[in-house]
Amino acid sequence: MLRFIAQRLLTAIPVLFVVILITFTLIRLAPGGPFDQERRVPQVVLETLNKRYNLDDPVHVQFFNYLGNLLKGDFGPSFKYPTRTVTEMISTGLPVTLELGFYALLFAMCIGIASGVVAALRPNSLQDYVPMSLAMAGICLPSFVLGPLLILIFGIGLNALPISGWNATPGDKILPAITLGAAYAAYVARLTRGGMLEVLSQDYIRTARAKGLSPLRILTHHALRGGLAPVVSFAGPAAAMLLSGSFVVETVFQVPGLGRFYLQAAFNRDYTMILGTTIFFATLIIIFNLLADILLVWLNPKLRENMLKS
Amino acid sequence: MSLLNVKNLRTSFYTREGQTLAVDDVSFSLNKGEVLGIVGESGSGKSVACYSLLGLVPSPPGKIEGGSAIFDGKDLLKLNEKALRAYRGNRIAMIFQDPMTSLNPFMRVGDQLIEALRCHNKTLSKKAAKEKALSALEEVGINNARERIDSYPHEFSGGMRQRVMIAMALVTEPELIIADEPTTALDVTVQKQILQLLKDLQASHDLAVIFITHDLGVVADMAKHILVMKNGRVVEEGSPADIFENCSHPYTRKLIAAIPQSAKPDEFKYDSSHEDFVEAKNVVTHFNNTRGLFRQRIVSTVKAVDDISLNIREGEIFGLVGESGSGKSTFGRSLIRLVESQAGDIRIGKHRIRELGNTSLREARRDFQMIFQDPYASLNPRMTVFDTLAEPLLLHKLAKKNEVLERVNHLMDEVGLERKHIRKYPHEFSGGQRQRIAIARALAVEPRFIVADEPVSALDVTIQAQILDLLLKLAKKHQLTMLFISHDLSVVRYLCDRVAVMQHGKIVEIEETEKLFLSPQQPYTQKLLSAIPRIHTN
Amino acid sequence: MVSLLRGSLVIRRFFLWCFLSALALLLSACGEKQESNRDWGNKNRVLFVANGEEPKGLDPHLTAGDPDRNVIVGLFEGLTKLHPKTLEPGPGVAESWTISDDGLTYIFNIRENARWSNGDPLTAHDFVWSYKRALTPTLPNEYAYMMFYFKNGEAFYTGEIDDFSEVGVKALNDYQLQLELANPTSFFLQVLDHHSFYPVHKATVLAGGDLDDPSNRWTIPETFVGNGPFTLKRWEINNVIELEKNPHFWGAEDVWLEGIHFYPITEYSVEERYFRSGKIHLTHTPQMAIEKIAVYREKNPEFLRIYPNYATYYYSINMTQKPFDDVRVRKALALSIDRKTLVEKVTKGEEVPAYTMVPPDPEGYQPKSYFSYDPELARQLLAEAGYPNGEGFPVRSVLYNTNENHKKVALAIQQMWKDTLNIDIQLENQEWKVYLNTMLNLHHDIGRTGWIADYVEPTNFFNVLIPGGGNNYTGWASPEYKALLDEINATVDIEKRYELFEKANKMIADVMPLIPLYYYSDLNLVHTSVKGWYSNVMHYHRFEGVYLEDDSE
Amino acid sequence: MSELIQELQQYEKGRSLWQDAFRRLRKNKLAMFGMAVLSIIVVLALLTPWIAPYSYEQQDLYLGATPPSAEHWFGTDVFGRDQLTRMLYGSRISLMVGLVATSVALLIGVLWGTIAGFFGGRVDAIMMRLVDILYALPFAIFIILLTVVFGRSMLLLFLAIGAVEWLTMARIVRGQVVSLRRQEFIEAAVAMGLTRWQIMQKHLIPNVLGPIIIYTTLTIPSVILLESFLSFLGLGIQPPQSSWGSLIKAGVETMEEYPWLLIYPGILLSLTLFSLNFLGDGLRDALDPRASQD
Repeated sequence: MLRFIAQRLLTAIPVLFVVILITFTLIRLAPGGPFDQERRVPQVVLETLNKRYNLDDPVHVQFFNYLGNLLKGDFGPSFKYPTRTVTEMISTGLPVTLELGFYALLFAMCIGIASGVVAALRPNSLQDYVPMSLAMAGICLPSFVLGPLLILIFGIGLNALPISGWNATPGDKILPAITLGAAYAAYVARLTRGGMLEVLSQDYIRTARAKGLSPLRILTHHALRGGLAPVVSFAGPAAAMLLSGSFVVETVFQVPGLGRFYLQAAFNRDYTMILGTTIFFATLIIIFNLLADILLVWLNPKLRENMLKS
Repeated sequence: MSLLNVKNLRTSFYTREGQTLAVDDVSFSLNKGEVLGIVGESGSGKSVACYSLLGLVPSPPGKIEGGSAIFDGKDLLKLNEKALRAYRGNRIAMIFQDPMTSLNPFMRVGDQLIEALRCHNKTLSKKAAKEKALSALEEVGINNARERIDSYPHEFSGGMRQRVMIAMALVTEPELIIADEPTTALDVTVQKQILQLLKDLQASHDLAVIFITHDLGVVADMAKHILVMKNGRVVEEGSPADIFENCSHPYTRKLIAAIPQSAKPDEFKYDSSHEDFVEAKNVVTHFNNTRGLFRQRIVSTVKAVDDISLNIREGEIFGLVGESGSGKSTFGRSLIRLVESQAGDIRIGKHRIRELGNTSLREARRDFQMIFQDPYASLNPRMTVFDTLAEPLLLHKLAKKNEVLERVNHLMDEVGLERKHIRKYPHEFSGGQRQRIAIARALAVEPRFIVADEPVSALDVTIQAQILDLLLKLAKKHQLTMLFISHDLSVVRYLCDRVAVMQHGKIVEIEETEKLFLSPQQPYTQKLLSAIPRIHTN
Repeated sequence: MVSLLRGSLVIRRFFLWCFLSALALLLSACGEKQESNRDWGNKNRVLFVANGEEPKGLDPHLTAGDPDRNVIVGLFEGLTKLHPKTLEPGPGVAESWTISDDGLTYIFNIRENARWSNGDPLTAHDFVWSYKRALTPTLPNEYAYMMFYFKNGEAFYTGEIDDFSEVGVKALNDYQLQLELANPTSFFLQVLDHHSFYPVHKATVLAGGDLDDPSNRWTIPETFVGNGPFTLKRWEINNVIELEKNPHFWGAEDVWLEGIHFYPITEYSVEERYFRSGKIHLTHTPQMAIEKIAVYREKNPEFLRIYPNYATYYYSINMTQKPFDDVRVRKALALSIDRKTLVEKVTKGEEVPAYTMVPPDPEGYQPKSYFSYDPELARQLLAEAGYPNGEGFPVRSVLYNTNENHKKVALAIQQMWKDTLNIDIQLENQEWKVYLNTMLNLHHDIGRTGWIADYVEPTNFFNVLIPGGGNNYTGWASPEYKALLDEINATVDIEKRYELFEKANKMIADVMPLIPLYYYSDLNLVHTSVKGWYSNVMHYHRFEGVYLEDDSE
Repeated sequence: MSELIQELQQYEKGRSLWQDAFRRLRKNKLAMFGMAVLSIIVVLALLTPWIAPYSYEQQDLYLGATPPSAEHWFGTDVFGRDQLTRMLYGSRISLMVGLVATSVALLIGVLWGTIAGFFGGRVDAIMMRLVDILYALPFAIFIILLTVVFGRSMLLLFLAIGAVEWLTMARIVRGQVVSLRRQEFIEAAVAMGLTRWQIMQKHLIPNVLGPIIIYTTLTIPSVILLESFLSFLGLGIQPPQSSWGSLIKAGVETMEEYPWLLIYPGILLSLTLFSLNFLGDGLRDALDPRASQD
């Protein structure tokens, strides 16, 4: 098992390297530098800044310097917010994004699995169509529509939930999590329905019924485990997408998360910050895919055994 | 007073195409401690009839139309779902065909047993339930049950798994067990053990058993009373002796006749003076488990085919027999390079198979073809029969565009399919018809050599006989050389000129068929032969 | 397949239960009514402000943006301090001052009770050191040129001299600071309230890093030392900046607020929702969501504060290429825009139609308009330029950076040009940095630009068009104009200056390198509980005079 | 003689997979409903220049935003432009973006996934690592760079969206192909002597059509919305042109003041999405000859 994990992590190194290389090249090619702003910065000041941050070195030198620093764990200072280091900014943004992502995923899983199961129990009935249509609506409503809509209804209309902020007032995490999770809930619902329909037609469900088990027990002890396999394998990429795609929600709800940093950094041409966040997101994607795979293996005793053997 | 008395049971299925009566007016009764055999081919309604009793027929589309099933004074068909649950697995237990899929792969076997116990006896403590489960497992012959109770189904071999399944049925001490094809998916030697086990248990627990099977040979030994079903109806019933000796219904006769028991008919015997057409020398095929970023490291190796040499003469049907996992299929695939072998030398006709380049291999492929086991999986579900058969013709330029239809029709005639089905999709055919399509596809390129990998093992016995006859005829007509891979010894005996027995990737024995069957030399061969269920007609 | 588990009431009940409990959880969370920020702030003397973008930094010598300045004015104080209403310079750290007759030497008397927020006394030497730092060539201070007002300031910056004592900044004693200027500068006292003239605490800065290190971390809350009415308590990036009252501030007794919270909110719609739900007292960004203006005007006019801003919105024409090298074309474009309709129907924020680059100063210079909306003349000019009825006019585009308001203006103007001149001008939006790059390299045809003054002085605007200047996106390089600007800089006499201003104004109108569209409005939502907050043309707001009074009952 | 004629007729009648699928599709009411709605939208989009009641760009600043009325069925936007007309013109662009960009994604994704899945081993490992890398790259920067290097064009828009969306498609297809390639009919095709290319084309891809179609129907709407984000980065359509994405985005900003500016484009997009979904489910079933049996 450990070996499998180590192997996968080892695989990640060349992937990360290429990601860094391409990102580094991309941002240097993109027009506009980190210090361009509306009111033109005097040439002298610009030169001073370039010198200060070694941006006047040849690009390949910069690249290897960056890699060297990276190996020492130094992501460099942010160019846009010079008093902050990239490490510092990521360490403030990442936990927030992770927390938001966790709640969103939780929401997506709860609602998605519940409605998927309900739909699968009686396919092609009203009990199927209603939750599935709602799921489609979830995909329909992009977060930049759903977010403001929820704010207007629950935040301002009913004055029931905080409209934004993070950790400032109790309950201020509910709306962002729902907004972020909605689209994924829809996917989860569809996947659950598909997975459950497949499992429910398996022989061992028939065995369970022949044993005289109650439908609820069959569902919870026999069907869910296998039926959720597609959901689990979706969860890894979904978690990654959720995190890197959270910037819309973070902007609408003023959540100080990494997604916002990431997009701002791209717009500000904050070179070190773009690289830093990209590396983090790439790592997260790799880790979540790995976690999903491990979970998938762990849920399936046969695969688990194979894994443990090697 | 009988334990179970079924009267005029009728069950039908409602589909888009309309209503079909799957069980049509079936009646039977069963006393305590008695074994009832229900024999029939797929679609005969034998399983549906039994599932109907316990409300296990999926509904919709299934519906029980009428009849009664009095079990211990209560009509099962009138009970609601909740009341019925108290019978299921408690007083009436079931054993299913495929222990691989019928046990929950995600649950420890112990838990599956305990669950069965505790859902009918809520007061039973976990510990007590575990003890009961343990003794049940021991009773069905699972060694060190105490250790194995925490294993998952996949950690057991096929036979052991079926023992677990039986233990699960027994653990609640039911009065009636319904066994639905409990040995069909098993190797012949294992089948023998399981049958023996069932027999012993039935006797020791004084169980009533309904034994559903397609194999007359299997029930002959066990049942006191046999029903023969066809198209939802009982066509004949009686004691085994009645059935085998004085059967009246033509279908029963057909069933009995279909069991291959004889040697290969003389007219199809090959001419032993022919040259070797296929030569395999020291063939070795390994499967590597690879790892690493680019899968460059080999972690472990499975020797599926371990140094096998054999020759097949022109026009010969050569049988390759072995139990599952013996490597017989891999050898067949290695011969025609569907699987790459690591060493050895293979010659088919003029082709030195292992030395061919990609393009020349593709061209050479028209000289050797394969027929697969599963007629459901071996046909592309999205291609019509015409497309399936036309593809090889066009590929190897054996027909011009305007001749294709004629050629395809001709192939259809040859394998005994009606021409009007030419535009149908595989799923619209029965298993036997599909296997005919697969045979036609193999024949389309007019090959000299065919590898037939268990081509009849998924088919009903009467269909099986038809396909075997078809293969014999076609082989003769087209001067085909054939490697016939099978686990079923009686089929091999009927079809093959010579037989090789394989075990663990090696050949145990090669001999002329009749000689091998009459005087097997190796102990393994002897064991195999003795396990074949036979119809004893006292 | 079919439903094997049909008819199971239990399962349906189970999931119904799940849904209900989730709903209950949601409602229970709703049930607890929270006290709004605003109510809490009114009670606890804390002001909540929406502040646009996340400030780049809080070092007064290293920032340029509005959001940065908004916070910095709370943390620091200059020698002088502008009046919150009239913007007249008044005493700040300096209690009083004397100006020599030639207008070149200023002597400031610094308050003896002036303190840093750590209790250290604030002396004239601190100012000398701070100005030296601001002028250090290796410090990337964008406003270093502000120090060029000092005698030898420019020479020190460019390295011609390296002895700072030769620069016209001298501490006569602990509490007297003498500043000598290169030229007499009428608005110098006003300039001194610009953040680049704020003092910084030497020991703290040096403890944080090198004097010229832009990544110097002395502005983090743990170490921050300032001299303003407030000091830095918390700074969570992209979340909040919290100031708390500075007890060592010389005027602390008169500071009512105990704290200020700045929220970085970039979206106008988010900002407005914050205001509506009581999370903030006021929006500190100069703009707001356009369609909300009418709503507030109708329903809550008491919250809406609109005031002219000393800033201009204009289109820069790239004169280096055809057909814009022809002044008649440029004039035709300028004359065919109906600015009244534009501000009334598109920008909707009581902006004032602009016909000059320099906005009128209510207290000072009033520029003359040399043209007006005249479609007839515009068509005639275009015809003279060789494009009668727009025929043959090449495809050109208006470039703007991605922004809803810029887009709206461009759309309306595009239509006006189409209607009046029958020419098709394309629209092109670019992402911010790409846009800057395009404009800088003069790769645009017509580019959206705006200029907001650093201080109320027309030269602020005239300087934009300096030949080859970094903010001149027109390609216009007129030596006469340069000469005129030099003359203005050398002139002290107000009347004379006004005359020269007008000359420059006319020169711009004649050449028309840019098309003035409107003078910005300062649009703020300010809750009625906020008192002592005044609108002014500079969007300059200090916090020491602000107090909160809940008059909602 | 009559037998021969019958045969010939049969041959002419020829049942290709697609013809069959269409025949089955026609029996699926929901799918046909979806198809009808989509057809109407497409036809309206195509006919827009002739049927649009107003010009999509002509402003009436003094009219401004007005709620739906007899003259303007869906109201007008803040520039006084007819919302219905803008929605119709928007359909042209959005549908084109949705279809073309999705096709690009489909083409690359299906090929990539099929090749990776079918060849397996090292090829698979390398190809999928490449997908991982592309997943991780900063998308915004990538788009900005594209616009700068190649200028602004519709073609680029399609490529940009396609370049992102194909990644997921490739993963899905690969997963399917990996499980398919162990099936006996693929082995049979090999045994017959088909080249790998022929196997992929004739045997693999038709059998992964189901998941591909489902994913495609989900991709089209998200692509339509993605367009509005890309126009933020300077890629995509320019005002005064409209697209559904830009209409919805503008509608969100004024949804309290002028709700009709959000509601109607929202309904149109949802309608399209639902129709696509019904059609997709229907097509999946129709393309699976087995599905029509039960």
